[in-house]
Amino acid sequence: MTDTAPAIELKGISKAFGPVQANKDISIRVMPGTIHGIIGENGAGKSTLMSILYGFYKADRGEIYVKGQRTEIPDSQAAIAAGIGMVFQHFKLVQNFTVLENVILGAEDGGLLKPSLAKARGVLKQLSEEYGLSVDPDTPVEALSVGHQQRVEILKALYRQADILILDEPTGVLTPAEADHLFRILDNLRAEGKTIILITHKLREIMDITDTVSVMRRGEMTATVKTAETSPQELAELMVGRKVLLRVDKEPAKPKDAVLSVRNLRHVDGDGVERLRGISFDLRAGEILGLAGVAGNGQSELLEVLGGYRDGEGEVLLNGAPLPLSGPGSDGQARRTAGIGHVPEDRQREGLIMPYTAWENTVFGYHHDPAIQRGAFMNNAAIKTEAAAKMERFDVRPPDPNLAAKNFSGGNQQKIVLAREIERNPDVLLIGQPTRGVDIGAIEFIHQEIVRLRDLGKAILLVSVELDEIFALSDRIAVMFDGRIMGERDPNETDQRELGLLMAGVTGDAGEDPIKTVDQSLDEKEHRAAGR
Amino acid sequence: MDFATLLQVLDSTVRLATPLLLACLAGLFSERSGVIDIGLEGKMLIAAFFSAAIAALTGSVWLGLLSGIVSAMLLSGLHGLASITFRGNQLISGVALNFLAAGLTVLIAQDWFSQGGRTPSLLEGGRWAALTLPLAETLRPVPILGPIYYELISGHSILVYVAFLCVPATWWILFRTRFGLRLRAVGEAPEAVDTAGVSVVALRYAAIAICGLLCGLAGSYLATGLQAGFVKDMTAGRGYIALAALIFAKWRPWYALWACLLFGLLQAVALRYQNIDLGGFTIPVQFMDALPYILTVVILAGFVGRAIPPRAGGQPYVKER
Amino acid sequence: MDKMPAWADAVLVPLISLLLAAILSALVILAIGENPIEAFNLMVEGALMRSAGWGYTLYYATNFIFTGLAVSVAFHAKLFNIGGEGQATIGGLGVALICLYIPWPHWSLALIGAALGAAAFGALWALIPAYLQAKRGSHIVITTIMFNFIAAALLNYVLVNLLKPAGQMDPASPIFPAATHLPTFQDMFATDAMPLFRGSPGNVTFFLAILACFAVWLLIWRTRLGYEIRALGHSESAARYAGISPVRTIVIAMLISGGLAGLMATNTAMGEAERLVMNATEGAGFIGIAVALMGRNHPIGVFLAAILFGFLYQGGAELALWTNIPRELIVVIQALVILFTGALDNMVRTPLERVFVAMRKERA
Amino acid sequence: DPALIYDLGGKFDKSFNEAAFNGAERWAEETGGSYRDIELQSEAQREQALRRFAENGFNPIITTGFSMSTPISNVAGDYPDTKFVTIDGFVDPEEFPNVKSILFAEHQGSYLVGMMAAMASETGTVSFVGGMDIPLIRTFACGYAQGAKAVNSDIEVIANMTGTTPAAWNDPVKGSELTQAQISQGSDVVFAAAGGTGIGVLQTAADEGILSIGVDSNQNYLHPGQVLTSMLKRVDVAVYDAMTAGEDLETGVSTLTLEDNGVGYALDENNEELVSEEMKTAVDQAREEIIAGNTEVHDYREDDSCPVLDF
Ligand SMILES: Nc1ncnc2c1ncn2[C@@H]1O[C@H](COP(=O)(O)OP(=O)(O)OP(=O)(O)O)[C@@H](O)[C@H]1O
Ligand SMILES: Nc1ncnc2c1ncn2[C@@H]1O[C@H](COP(=O)(O)OP(=O)(O)OP(=O)(O)O)[C@@H](O)[C@H]1O
Ligand SMILES: [Mg+2]
Ligand SMILES: [Mg+2]
Repeated sequence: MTDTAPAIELKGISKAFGPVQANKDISIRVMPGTIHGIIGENGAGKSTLMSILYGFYKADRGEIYVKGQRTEIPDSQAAIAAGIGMVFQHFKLVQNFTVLENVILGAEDGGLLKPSLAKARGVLKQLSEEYGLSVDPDTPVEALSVGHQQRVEILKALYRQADILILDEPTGVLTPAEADHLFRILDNLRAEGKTIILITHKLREIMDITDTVSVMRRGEMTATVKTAETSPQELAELMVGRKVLLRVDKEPAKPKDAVLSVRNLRHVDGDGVERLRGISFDLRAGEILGLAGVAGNGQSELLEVLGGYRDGEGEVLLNGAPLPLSGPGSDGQARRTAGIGHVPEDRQREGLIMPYTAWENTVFGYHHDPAIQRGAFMNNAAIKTEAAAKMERFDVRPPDPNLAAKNFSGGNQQKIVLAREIERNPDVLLIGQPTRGVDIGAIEFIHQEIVRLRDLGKAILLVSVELDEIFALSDRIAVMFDGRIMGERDPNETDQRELGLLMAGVTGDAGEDPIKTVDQSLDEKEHRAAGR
Repeated sequence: MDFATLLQVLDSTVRLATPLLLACLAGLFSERSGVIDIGLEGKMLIAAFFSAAIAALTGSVWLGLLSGIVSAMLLSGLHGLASITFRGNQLISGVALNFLAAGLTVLIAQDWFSQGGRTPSLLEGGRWAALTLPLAETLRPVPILGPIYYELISGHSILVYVAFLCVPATWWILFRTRFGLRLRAVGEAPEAVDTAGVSVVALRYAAIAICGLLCGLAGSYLATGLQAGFVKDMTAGRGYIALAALIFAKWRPWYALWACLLFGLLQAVALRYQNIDLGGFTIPVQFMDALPYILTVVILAGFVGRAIPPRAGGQPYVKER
Repeated sequence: MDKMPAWADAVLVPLISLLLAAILSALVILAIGENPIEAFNLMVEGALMRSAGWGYTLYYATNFIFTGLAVSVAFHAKLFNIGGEGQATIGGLGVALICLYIPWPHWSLALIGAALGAAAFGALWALIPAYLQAKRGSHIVITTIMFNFIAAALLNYVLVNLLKPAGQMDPASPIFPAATHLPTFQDMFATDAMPLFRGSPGNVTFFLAILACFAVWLLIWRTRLGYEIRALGHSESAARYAGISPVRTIVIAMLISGGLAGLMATNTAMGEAERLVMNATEGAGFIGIAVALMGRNHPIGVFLAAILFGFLYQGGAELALWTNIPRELIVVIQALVILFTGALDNMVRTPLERVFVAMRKERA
Repeated sequence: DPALIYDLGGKFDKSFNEAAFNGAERWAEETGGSYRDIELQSEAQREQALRRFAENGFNPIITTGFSMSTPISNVAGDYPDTKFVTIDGFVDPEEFPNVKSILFAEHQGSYLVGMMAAMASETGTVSFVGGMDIPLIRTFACGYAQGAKAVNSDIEVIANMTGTTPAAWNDPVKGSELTQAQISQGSDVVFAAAGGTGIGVLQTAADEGILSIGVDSNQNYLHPGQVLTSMLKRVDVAVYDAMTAGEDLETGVSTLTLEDNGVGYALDENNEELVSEEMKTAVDQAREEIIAGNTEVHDYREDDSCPVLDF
């Protein structure tokens, strides 16, 4: 088998987005009938590389060989013709089209739709039997769950008879059970002789399913190894470029009274979907409560309702006093005045105004503070001085308050947000994804700051998709599923497996088949969504 | 109102709705592809001018039509250049094109004809003649239906029939053909179209070309069908009313027909009656003039069913920041 | 890193765009068989070489400053207000009512009163589109266009049926009382020895416009409200996170924008015509878009761009007077300026950015 | 040199402004003199044009349209050596001795064509399309109705106005629609006193096979054999006379009537088939009677009312 040509070979691919060099001189070979993993930190350039292979972006330099043939891939059309299919990190579906319409889009046979639709209906039926990829062909995509939308993406690729399938972080939005299902499908596909490139952040997945794995760091390919011959530790080191120690040194918590009491909190989003379905918990001074859960199960909404970003119903008491959850006095500024700080999950979309300078951003949300006003105007000089000091303390680089936020790297942007929220000494700090896309050095610093705030007797509510981070920081862990808290665990008395089941909505009754339960609860969720 | 008057009003409704309908369908193609077009007015205007001017110079209404279409498509191309190729702001581009058309038509008219920004009046041959449909005369004496057929349905210029036929044609193209599927997709999720191996740019240019074509028909009808020549600013806000009708119609062809007929009716009534007396209460003509605009605002406000525009409308398709 | 230094963005890009628009305009003039250089000389002669020319140029510029500021304040909140026309129209109604029905003792008080009235009426006219955008997501571009037409119809009704004095032919209000007549530049600066600004409509509202520029600058870059408006314009999600109410901010920004557009009527109705006529705005609301785009939404930029357009307007009027070039040439030039500085911005910007990125790489 | 300023309708409106243009051309041809003219496009231009012409020594400055009277009264005082003429406008001669206001007895001319309309009508219904709804246009309508009723007291006269703003002078689409409506109400002769809007009226009348009556200029040639006649308002004569008088122009207010051929009806090869001998005799006789003062034609402007027509 050694003399077969690689299914994919990339040689010297480079790509720059303006001043950002996303890919630098990357070469890679993937043999047919294998699953090849690609890992790397956020922003390492994985998606960019695959998008180039799929013709979505055009490389500045470099060559692509498909099945041994030099192939020009100027657009996705060429990639499809070469037998490449891709499931993007952010799905590329037409939301108000049916599954069928999405599948045939671009792959119609002839000018009229009718024959294409009929043919596709047959093919879909067959594919779903073959691979266990069942979806109703006539449902509009917007009524499908994320997991099912992903199936549509895979079906799209298979319908186009792709034998090389690229999946960009397919499990980021899936429960562990759904992910298992996906991996079974991938196994099947591999058995059929298809070639799969799998991008993921999760070392476990790499170890479980791939044959070979490549590691990317800062736009460069740092290594390609056989999975069987490596270990998670080694991969992690390759990824970040030095020894990793994801352990936070902290004293056991000394929690005091409940600062924030949440009772039966509900939230219905703009589409009429109930995102929070009666959340109750207490958050005590001097503790970190970690909220685990698969993305999309209400953790974000919970933070946002508490932070005043969204309206809610129910009861929330801060130091015994009720907080308005809608109407006047329920916005982010009122919360900050009341003593609730909020580090949002997405610093670029929410935490910062990207074109604003760093100093302007250091008062963002606090700009009504009387201390920074001079008469009718804002006291810009004072804000600037203060900002410089904060940036100094949080080691923001470069420490230039006049630089626009967009010109800082991700880690430093996060430090600006943290500096703003932590330096205010809030009674309660809501933190979402504190270290997403932040490098190891900064992660350590940020974790220390969070723990330091806890030790000052502040109450902290932490949301993170990284279970490791939840384990490392939390004094208590609550797991959310479908808008409810499924249970609460002591981090020292639980493990990732147990949390994983909770995250999938399984409460742990021995008799049930966890996977089936997941599918059921998902179906239920979907029906509700479709019914609105 | 007696039957004859009613027929007259409806007849004039048909005439007045025709340019609206053509422009509205033009906008439908463009906006369904994700390109917002507030430049319908300008395209109609320039088409009106060139169809009248060329018809006046050559004496052929067909050559006039052709040049009207070409000119509207050129403006469309400019809009495409700005909003598709250079990913500029589509609204600003539309505003600019409206001004461009308003200025250029008068400038050229003055240069060619020196008649203060109008074209000479068109003679026979330079204008669309009214078509008498088969059996119109024969059926005329039949009570009720006869006059309806004779007065209302027969006796319009060919562009009127073309406009009305465009409605089912548009529906069919949009919902029954591959091109239609892709067109609707590109207005909703251009990245889905792109990754499916179809060119977003080509699709949008195609949509815009159709938009130009239909605006060309609309303009030609205004200057050489409804009127006998071009006068300055003769579109008189019809492009905006068409846009309003498009919103009213929720971007759908059949609804567009009804919306345009409604607005045509409003115009017909406002034209015919200065102030409408409703027994002690008079509706001033200015209110009738403003009614299409008021209705549009009401629709937009979502009080009468919500209009959800194509999701990618107005946004240039940018892959690389 | 930014792709381009700030000065290039603020000065170089609009300048090149303007140059392109000018070249195309020259071609248009050539195409209609006239000499662009002569035309340009005539425009400069008529608009800038005589004090009365300046009086007209600044009169037009005053209008454009107001509408340009109006568009730019809305732009800062990422709202595209093309309703300046309607807001100014209704602003005129405010001016007329206040001048006609309140017995003012002195023009200065009348000006203050009329300015408040104009701003209030203009703001009111922006309120519904603003509210609908904020609360119900109705596209403000479409609603403001619609409101332009509705304003025209409303003014038509009011002038014809309510304000027009019996026996008068044109649909216009009565002449405002003498006490409300504003001093023109001629009244202010001309002496017997130096008859400056003779007969030109430039008047004291020009200084009001300058004041408005300064006020807008303070508002946008020195106040909390401005901070919030800009924040909302850059990112609605971030604004909401920070507790900035999008509804409130959109409505306030549009009220200010409409108010500024309305203020224009003090210049046209009170300063020039001394009565309210139909269509006194004459497209100034739309020119505000070009002015704001060219001026990069900064009051100084708006001021300069407004002067430029004032020059174009006055120069264009002179052209129409002494040559066979119709005044519509100005409409064409205006269209080209909007096209190049607004819609085709990237055509100029992208190559420039590449040049700057390449230069930076070289230096590094 | 003299200067001529046309109103917003534009030089080639085939009607009012074009009559002025024709007068000026005739003067230029006959005397070899030259004049400067401008078509206004905006309100603010009115005063500006007056001033720029005055500053540059043009004299007299002749303007068409009532809208120019206000600007003239703003400007005239500043240029006492320049003579201004406002055609259709009125400026107080006491206050501004350098202004000449020229008015016309439109009701008289309209009376004559109203008679012709009634005689030509077979349906017993005739109609009128006015431009902007102002007293001046009502004067046309009222004179027309009086003439028609004088011939046939049972005749139905329908009168519609195009609009209430200056846009009404230039809206052929609306003119056309109004005509269609009038035809459906039985009218078979339509008189258009509507500037550019009238083009649409005459066009539609020709298309639908009814007779029309033009206004201001002789518009018979627009649709030969289908325009019954035109109500002439000799703006051309007014302009010609003013230009001929030049700087020595006598100022004050003058009204041009039937008597001095300031108004009248048009007869040429384009309509000779349509105007019968009998018609001509009757109309010419009525003309004599009016001049002689035996027939009184009511002028709407006198008391803002019309004895035979409701608006
Ligand atoms: N369309 C784009 N325009 C400009 N810059 C981009 C674009 N897409 C990605 N980048 C930049 O290119 C770099 C690599 O991004 P890429 O999405 O390939 O990373 P990734 O490895 O897939 O990260 P993640 O794990 O977060 O998905 C980042 O710095 C990113 O900001
Ligand atoms: N979208 C962008 N626009 C402009 N400049 C950018 C953009 N993204 C990144 N940069 C620039 O590229 C540099 C590297 O950014 P990037 O986010 O990749 O940093 P990083 O090396 O991942 O650092 P960190 O670990 O702190 O996130 C930054 O300093 C920033 O100036
Ligand atoms: Mg990625
Ligand atoms: Mg980074």
